[in-house]
Amino acid sequence: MNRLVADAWRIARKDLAIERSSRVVGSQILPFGIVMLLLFAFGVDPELQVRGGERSILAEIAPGLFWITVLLALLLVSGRSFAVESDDGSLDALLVSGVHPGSILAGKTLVVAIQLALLEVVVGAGSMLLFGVRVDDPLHLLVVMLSTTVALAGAGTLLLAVVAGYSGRDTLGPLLVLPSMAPVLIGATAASGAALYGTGSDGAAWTWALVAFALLYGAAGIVSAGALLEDV
Amino acid sequence: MFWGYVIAGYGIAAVVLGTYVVSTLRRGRTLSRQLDPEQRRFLDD
Amino acid sequence: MSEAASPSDDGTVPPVASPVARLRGAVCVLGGFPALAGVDLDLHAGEVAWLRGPNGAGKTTLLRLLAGLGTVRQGSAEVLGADLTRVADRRWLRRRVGLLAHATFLYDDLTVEENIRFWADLHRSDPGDVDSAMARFGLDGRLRTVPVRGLSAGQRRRTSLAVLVARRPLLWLLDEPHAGLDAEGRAMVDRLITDATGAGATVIVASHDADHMPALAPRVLDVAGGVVRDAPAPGAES
Amino acid sequence: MTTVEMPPARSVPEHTGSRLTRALGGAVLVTWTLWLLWGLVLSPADVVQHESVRLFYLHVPMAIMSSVTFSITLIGSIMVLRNGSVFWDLMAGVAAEIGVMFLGLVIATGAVWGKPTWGTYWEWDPRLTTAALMFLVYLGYLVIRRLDMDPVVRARRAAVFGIVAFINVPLTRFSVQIWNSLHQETTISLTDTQMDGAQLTSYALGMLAMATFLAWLLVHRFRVAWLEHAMDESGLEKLIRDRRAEGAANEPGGVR
Repeated sequence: MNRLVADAWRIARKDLAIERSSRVVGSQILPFGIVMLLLFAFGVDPELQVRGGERSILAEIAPGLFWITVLLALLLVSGRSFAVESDDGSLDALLVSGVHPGSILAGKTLVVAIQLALLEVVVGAGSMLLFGVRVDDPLHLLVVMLSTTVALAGAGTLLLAVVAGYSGRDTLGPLLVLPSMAPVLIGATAASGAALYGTGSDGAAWTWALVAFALLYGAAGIVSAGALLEDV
Repeated sequence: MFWGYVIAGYGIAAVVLGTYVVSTLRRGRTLSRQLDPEQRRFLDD
Repeated sequence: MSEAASPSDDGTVPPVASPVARLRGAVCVLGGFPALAGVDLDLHAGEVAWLRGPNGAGKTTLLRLLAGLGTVRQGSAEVLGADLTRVADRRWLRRRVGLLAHATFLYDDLTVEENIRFWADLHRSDPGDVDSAMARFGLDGRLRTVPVRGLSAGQRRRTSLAVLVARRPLLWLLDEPHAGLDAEGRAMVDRLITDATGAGATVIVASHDADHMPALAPRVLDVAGGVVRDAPAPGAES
Repeated sequence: MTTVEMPPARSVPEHTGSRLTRALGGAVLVTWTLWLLWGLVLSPADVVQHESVRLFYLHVPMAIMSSVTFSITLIGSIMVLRNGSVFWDLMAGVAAEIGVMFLGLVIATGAVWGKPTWGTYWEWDPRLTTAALMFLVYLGYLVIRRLDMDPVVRARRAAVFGIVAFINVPLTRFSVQIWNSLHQETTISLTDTQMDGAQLTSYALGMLAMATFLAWLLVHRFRVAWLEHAMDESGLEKLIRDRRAEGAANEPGGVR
C-alpha cells in the first residue's frame, strides 16, 4: 500500500516537473480559459439583465459557462497527461519499472486535478471581474469546486486510459468523456448556482451528489487501472 | 390524427427491428458456411 | 495487494537456477498479427545470447515478452520462474528485468539527472548505484542538468543505459544497444554485458551488428518468421 | 437433448437457428400476435392521450428491455475482469448492441408520442436528457469494442467502460424522481395515467412479447458473435502457419 502511494506521488511529482518545464499550463491552458471568458462575453450581451434586474444574464449563466470551460480544458489536460507518456513508450517503461497501474492513474489524476484547479481559480476570478459574479457562500462553493474537480480529473484519466495507446484517441476521448461527464456538469452547475446566489433549494442535494461522483470516479480509476493499462 | 403517430411509432420500430433481425440471421448464415461444423457453436445446442 | 509475492510465494528473489527462461510454443499476437508464432526457447543463467534476424522477424516482440510486456496467446512461457500467462506474475517479473528498447523511455522536458533519478526511485535503486551509473556513462558532468530534448541520440542512449545499470536487473534485454553510439560508447556497452554476466545476470541482445556480437555472445539464436532456432555452430556453416 | 434422430457426428446447421431458437421464435409469434391484438385493437383509447397511449405499449417494454440488456453488459463486464471469459465478453458486446438499438427506438417512439401529447418532439425533461446521454455513452462502448487492438486488451478495457457506463442506467431510471425531489415540480408520470384492464393487459403482453423477442434475438446475435470469434481464431491459426513458413523460407543461419 505504501509503495502504491509513494509511486503515485513520484509520478505526480514527475508530471508536475514536466509541466513546470514545458510551461504548457501557463502558456496554453490558462489562456484557453481566458479566451473562453471573452468569447462568452461576446456571445452573450453583458448588459442584458435577468428579470428583476438583480444581475446580468451573463452572471446568471456563469456557473454553466464556467463548468463547460473546465470540462473542455479537462480534455486538453488529461489528453496531454497521457501524451507525455506514450510519446516515447514511457507507459511501457513505467510498467517495466514495476509500478502498479493504480499508482500511474492516481498520480495522473492528482496532476490533472491540480491543473484544473489552477484554471478554475483564474476563470473564477475572471468571471467575478468581467461578469459581475458574486459569491454568497464561499465555503459551499469550495466544496463544490473540489469535488467536481476530483470527479472530472478521475473520470478524465480513467476514460483516456481506456483508449491509451490507440491512435485515434484524440477524437474518441471526447466522445467518451463528454456524455459520461454530463451528469457531473449538470450537478456542478446547479450546486454552484446555489453557492453563488442561493438560487434553488437543491444545492445541498447536488453537492452531495458531486461528492459521491468524486469518490466514485476517483476510486474507479485506481481500482480498474490494472485491467486498463496492463499490456498496453 | 393520433393514429398517424401510433402508426409512425410502430412503423419505425418494425423497420429497425426487422432490418436488424434479417441482417443478424444473414450474417449468421454467411459466417456459418465458412466454418467447420465443430467451430460453429459455443455449446452443443 | 499481493505485490511482493513472488511466483514461488516466498517473497524472495528465486534462485536464478536454470532455466532463466523456458518458452514452449509461445504465440504473441500484435494487432491481429502473430509476431511470435510458437517460440521454443531455453535460456540459462549467466548466458549471453544474440538474437539475429531480419527486420520484422519478431526480435523486439520476444524481448518485450521476456520483459513481461504483452500476453502469451498460446503455449507457455516462464521467465525467472514467473508464469507469463498470469498478470500478477508478469508484474512481479517486470521489476526484475531491464529492457533497453528502441524508445529511450526518457522525458524530453526533464534533465538527464531528473530522468535517471525518477526511474531509479521507482525502482528503489540504491542512490550510490545511481551516482556510479551516471559516472560510468559520463553523465555526471555538464550533461547532468541538460534537458533530454537537448541531447544527441547517442547521449540519450547513454542515459537509458545508466537507468538500466542502476536497476541491477537479473535479466538484461537489450534491443540494438550499439545503435547510435560512437566507438567509446560501443565499448561501454560491451563492458556492461561482460560485467552483467560476471555478476550472474543473463543477457539477451537483439542486434544487426555482425562485427561486434560474435565476440560477445557465445550463443547465437536465429529469429525468423516469429520462431527461434539455435544457429548452427560456426564451423558448420557452409 | 434426448433426440433420437441426432446422428453420432453432430450436424450443426449452416445458420444460427436451433431447437431452442425455434421454440423461442414460436413464443415470439404467439406473444406478438396477442400483444398487437390487445395493444392496437382490443384496448380502448385513453381519455387524455387518446390513441397515442398505444405507443406506450411499445415504448415502455423496450425501455425496460434496454435496461435488461445493459445489466447483462454489466454482468458480462464483471465476468471478463474476473476470469477473462470470452463468452461473457461476446455476450456483453451483443447485449449492449441490442440495448443501444432498443434505446434508440425508445427515444424515437418517445418523440413520436411527445408530439401529439406535449406538442413537441423533444423536451429537455430529465428522463429524455439522461436517456439521450445513456444512448451516447453506450454508443461509445460499442466504438471501444471495435477498436483495432489486441482482443484480450480490448475486452478488458471495454469491460471497465461497460461497468462505469452502467451508472447511467439507474440515473435514467430514477431521473424523474431525482429531479422531482430536487425541483419540487410535478412531471407527467405514468402513475397519473388512468389505466383500465385492457390497457394493463396490453402492457403485460408488451413486456412478455419484448422479453421473448429479446431472448430469441440474444441467442441468434450471440451465435453470430461466436462465429465471428471462431473466424478470427481460425484466421489466426492460418496466420501462424504463414508466419512460420515465412521463417522456414529463410534458411536458418542466414542474416539478411
